[in-house]
Amino acid sequence: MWSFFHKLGSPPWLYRIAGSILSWLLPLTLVALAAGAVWGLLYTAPDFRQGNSYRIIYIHVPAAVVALAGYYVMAIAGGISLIWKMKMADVAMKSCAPVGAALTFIALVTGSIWGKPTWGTWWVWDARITSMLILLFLYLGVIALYEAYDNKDAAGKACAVLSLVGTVNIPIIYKSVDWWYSLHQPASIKFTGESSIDPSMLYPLLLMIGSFYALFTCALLMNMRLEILRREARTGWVRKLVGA
Amino acid sequence: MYFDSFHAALVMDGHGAFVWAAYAITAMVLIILLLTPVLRSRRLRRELAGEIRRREMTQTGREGPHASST
Amino acid sequence: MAPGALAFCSRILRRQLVLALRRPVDIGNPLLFFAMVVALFPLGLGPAPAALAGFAPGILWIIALLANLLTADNLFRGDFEDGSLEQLLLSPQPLYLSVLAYTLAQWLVTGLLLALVSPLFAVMLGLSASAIPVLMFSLLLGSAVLSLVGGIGAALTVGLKRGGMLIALLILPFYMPVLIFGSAAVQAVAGGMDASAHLAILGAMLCFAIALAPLAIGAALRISIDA
Amino acid sequence: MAPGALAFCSRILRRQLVLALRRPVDIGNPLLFFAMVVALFPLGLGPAPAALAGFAPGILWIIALLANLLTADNLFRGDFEDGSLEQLLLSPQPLYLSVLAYTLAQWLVTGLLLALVSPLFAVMLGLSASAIPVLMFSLLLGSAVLSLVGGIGAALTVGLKRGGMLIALLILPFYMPVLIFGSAAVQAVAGGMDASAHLAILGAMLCFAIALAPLAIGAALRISIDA
Amino acid sequence: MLEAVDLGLVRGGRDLFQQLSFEVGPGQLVQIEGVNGAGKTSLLRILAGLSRYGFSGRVIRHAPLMYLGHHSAVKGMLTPRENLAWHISGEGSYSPGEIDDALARVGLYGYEDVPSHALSAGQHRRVNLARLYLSRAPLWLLDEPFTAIDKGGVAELEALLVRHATAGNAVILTSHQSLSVSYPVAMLDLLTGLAA
Amino acid sequence: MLEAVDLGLVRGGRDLFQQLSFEVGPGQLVQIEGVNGAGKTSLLRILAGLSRYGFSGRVIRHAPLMYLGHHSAVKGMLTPRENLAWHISGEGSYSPGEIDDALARVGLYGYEDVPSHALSAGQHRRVNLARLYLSRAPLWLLDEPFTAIDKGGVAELEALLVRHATAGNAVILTSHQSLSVSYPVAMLDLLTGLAA
Ligand code: HEM
Ligand SMILES: Nc1ncnc2c1ncn2[C@@H]1O[C@H](COP(=O)(O)OP(=O)(O)OP(=O)(O)O)[C@@H](O)[C@H]1O
Ligand SMILES: Nc1ncnc2c1ncn2[C@@H]1O[C@H](COP(=O)(O)OP(=O)(O)OP(=O)(O)O)[C@@H](O)[C@H]1O
Ligand SMILES: [Mg+2]
Ligand SMILES: [Mg+2]
Repeated sequence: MWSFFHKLGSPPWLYRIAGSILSWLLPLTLVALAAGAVWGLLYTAPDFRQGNSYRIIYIHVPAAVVALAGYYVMAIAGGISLIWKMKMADVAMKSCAPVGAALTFIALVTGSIWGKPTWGTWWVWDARITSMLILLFLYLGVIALYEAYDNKDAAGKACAVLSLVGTVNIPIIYKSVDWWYSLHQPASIKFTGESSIDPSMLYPLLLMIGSFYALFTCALLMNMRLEILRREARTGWVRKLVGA
Repeated sequence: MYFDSFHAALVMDGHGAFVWAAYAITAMVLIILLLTPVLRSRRLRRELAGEIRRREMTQTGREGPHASST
Repeated sequence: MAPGALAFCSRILRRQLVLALRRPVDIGNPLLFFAMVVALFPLGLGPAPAALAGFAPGILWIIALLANLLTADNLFRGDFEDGSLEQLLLSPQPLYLSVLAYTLAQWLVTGLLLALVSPLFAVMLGLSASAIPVLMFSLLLGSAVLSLVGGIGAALTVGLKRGGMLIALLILPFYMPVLIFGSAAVQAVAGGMDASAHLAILGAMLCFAIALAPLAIGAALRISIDA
Repeated sequence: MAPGALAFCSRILRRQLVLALRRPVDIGNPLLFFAMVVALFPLGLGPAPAALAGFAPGILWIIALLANLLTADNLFRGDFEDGSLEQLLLSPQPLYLSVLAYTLAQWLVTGLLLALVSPLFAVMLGLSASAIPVLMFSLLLGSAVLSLVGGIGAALTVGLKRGGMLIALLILPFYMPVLIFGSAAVQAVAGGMDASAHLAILGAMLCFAIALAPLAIGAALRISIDA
Repeated sequence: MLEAVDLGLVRGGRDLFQQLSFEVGPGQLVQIEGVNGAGKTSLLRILAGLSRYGFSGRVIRHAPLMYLGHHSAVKGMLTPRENLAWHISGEGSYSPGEIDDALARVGLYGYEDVPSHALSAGQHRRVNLARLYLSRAPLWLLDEPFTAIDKGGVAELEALLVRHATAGNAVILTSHQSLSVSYPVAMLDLLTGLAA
Repeated sequence: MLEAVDLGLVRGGRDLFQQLSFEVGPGQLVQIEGVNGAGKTSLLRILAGLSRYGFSGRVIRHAPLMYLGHHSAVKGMLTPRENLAWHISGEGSYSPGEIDDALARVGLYGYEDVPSHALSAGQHRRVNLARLYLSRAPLWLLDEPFTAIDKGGVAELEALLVRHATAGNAVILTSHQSLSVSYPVAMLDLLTGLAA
């Protein structure tokens, strides 16, 4: 166990192992995504209330779910990097941000597109939507902070502080946005979520959620490999790798 | 397949534009997401290789007064 | 030999206040600023009195938040640029308390001041009189949280050549819960309900922020000084 | 021997833009900032769609104004502190044009950018689609005036050790007419009326500002450099 | 190149100098002397035309000048190459090759593309001094140009100043170090005026 | 007072120094040597504990230290008296008389109440140097303390450093000028280490 942690802290080992995981996980993910999308788009019956527009659910919900989970991955990695001074945790944290931001963006855009046919408007200041928007801000804040530092060592530490502060705040943010919404006049529009979902719709949804998790992992690993290369550019093993 | 024709699948009873746009945007974002690290690491590798080659070549060339310690 | 930590903090506090308010007229500047920004809203949103009164809590809270945003970047920047921050980090005094003194000084000339004059602006915007004590109290509590959170952003960005906008990006998401509870508290009272739950939450946030924010600020300063 | 004044201006412009947007991500910062401040208003004022839609012109205009306020102080401060401003004043190039280039650069990354993305925010706040072109156009014209006026304030206060709040006090009164006409133009269209009179006034203000503000800025800079 | 007639300066209620008159002609290398706070920087800024506060008298400039002050005018966000290109852009057009050359001459070869805030104090100053290699102004006003520069750099800079003066131009500088050049240096004392 | 073991520093991809070990004991006056960009400032900041970036090795500090860097930490808005009082407030309690005394010693008598931004460059630095007269820290780390100081000021400062070392304390400083003191100055070369 301990030696595993030790290895995790070793850039060349991590670089290699990430590469070998990607070599099978990435193709598998892409196939699963394509299958899930075709299944959801063409082979399921439409929702009796929303008609065909509900097919957006197969990307909207997975993106939203994984984007949320991603923040916790990022914050935990940040915490590890600050507390145990593990540089590779820092790399993982940094690499989470663009992936999480992209998924959050997808959730927002697809939700917004979905809103037009169902609610008749592109945007409402609903609690969940608003907190999703704040989540996007948090991700982008981490990216902006990281990019602003020239010294990437310091950048990693600074982002770790930020994401750790974020973990404390994320529950507060979610709770407060929820509260905020229930305090005000509801916008007379509700998520359709409650309706128990038909198994024929559920299975492709589950497949898509799984694929999005796998996709998150793949993108994370790819970004980590890039970041490792960048940070270790002057070490012997990278020189050998590049020179060869 | 649920739809009768390709055209029906495209229109989706009037919701086609929304659904297809959502999927298209998602696909685009995902492609960018997966492609950027690949492209960037390729560029980085090229730059590093170039730097190593340059260093080997300019070992004898003009050197800044302070670069001598490397 | 070295003076007590509290004596040191009180010196920091005094120095920061002297720097902010060197001349007597300077005390008026933040007040005047608030008055002008308060005036912006009717100008921009249109002067319909009923609508304005309903939105007064939100408007005043947004102004408090913006005042904090405008001043947060300066919290450590001057000291970073002229080397005072290095001296602070090298001094044998506990950083936790020093940092608390910095944010306290900033709060005194933004949050506290705004809270004290807020009744005037509330009346100008037509807020009902019964809501004014809660408005003041919520501003007192909430703006202190804003100052502490703003301090984290300031410490994270102080070593960067560009500041300004970046700090806003970092801290605005964290300001949002404070804004929500602060304005909700006032709206609750204005609507005849009880605001104690909101105020309790703001108080809890403040305790939390006092306990944790100085730690984060200290860590961030040490990172920034070495960037 | 010396390059043409226009070539020199284009170099100033390029340098200022490089300084603002050194890295590609930097372009996103102002956009993100606008988005966050837009989100503050529903959070503070409440999410009721009808009320928000009514306030949308005012909110967007207030944001444009605040973005300008936040950045105005930095227009010359960095150059003053590191000595670049002295060099600018000593250079044989016409100060009028150089100063215009500085404000143009600032406008490009605040006003122009905000005007370009304002439709998105307008949709989020529920503004009617018919008002969006006028919103954009009024922001384009008006924010240029704001930048020029803000430049005067920046030039006047750049030599002073305290900046921030003082500049806000100096320029906010001049911002107010712009805010009034700008938001009134959008409100007029949203209410089904004609906005061309408002826009004409904004245009006149802009011509006026372009003609006079650089002169004032230049004079103020010469004073500040000797303070 | 430059004539100063009856200069007087009062700062913070203190008379710094009175009735100071002198003339700087081609080929002259003038060093302003004085203890800290004597008014050297103030005088240079007056000669450059940057300052008039508390000042009486007349300065007549017959030639374009270049002034390098305490502040280096080097932007940390920009690279030395960008900084230098910007500095001289008001004066003339230079090719990228000329700019890199000037940087190499001040010992910044290999640092052309490093952001300037990552340079050492002396390197930072050297970015600024690189302007001297490109400048076409006949009159140079330099305020403590040797600050933070190492011994080798000081010697090179002194040689450059002598070359400039020899070519029929003029230099007025302040420094707390004595120049070690084999060229006549005129000392300007703020109280007694110019002495050869 | 201070031990440095196996220090190494990489900055911007350049090896500045490697395996630098030395020890500074009581009574030592150490001058760090090197061209611009050699890494003197970086070393001092590492010794002070301010910087770790790119650094490997170990620094053991046996005594409280005082660090004066490039930046003067003097606020233009405050007077020299206020600035000095603030600077030393972390270290001990001093009476107003002691503070004015220290200012007088650095030649700022009569300037105690002028806002510091109205001081000349050298006077500005002197406010900072006044700390040395009050400091109780045995180890001083000074980065180019002679910058902008006139000749008389340099001589006084040198005398102060010698007094400090003679009293059994230690000084590590960087400077591009050679010290002219009748006290053994150990030279620290970043590449070859300490030489007496
Ligand atoms: C910009 C707009 C939107 C955003 C940001 C958004 C965001 C979210 C989030 C964060 C989730 C939660 C996933 C979870 O709880 O684990 C979610 C789930 C869901 N959303 Fe959206 N959404 C948006 C618009 C819409 C629209 C317009 C609809 C349909 C009319 C919709 C339908 C759903 C459904 C059915 C679920 C899953 C069921 C549930 O957990 O309640 N969303 N969305
Ligand atoms: N943040 C940084 N990033 C990258 N390189 C840096 C950074 N800071 C300093 N350097 C480099 O480290 C080297 C040493 O800098 P340092 O300031 O220690 O030099 P120095 O010996 O004090 O020089 P000087 O005599 O000019 O003051 C320089 O070459 C500089 O370019
Ligand atoms: N803005 C000001 N207001 C009042 N007094 C000033 C101002 N600026 C400078 N002084 C005073 O003018 C005097 C001369 O300053 P100046 O900077 O010209 O000195 P200097 O000869 O360059 O000194 P140094 O050798 O320290 O650089 C100083 O005594 C200073 O206190
Ligand atoms: Mg001077
Ligand atoms: Mg140095």
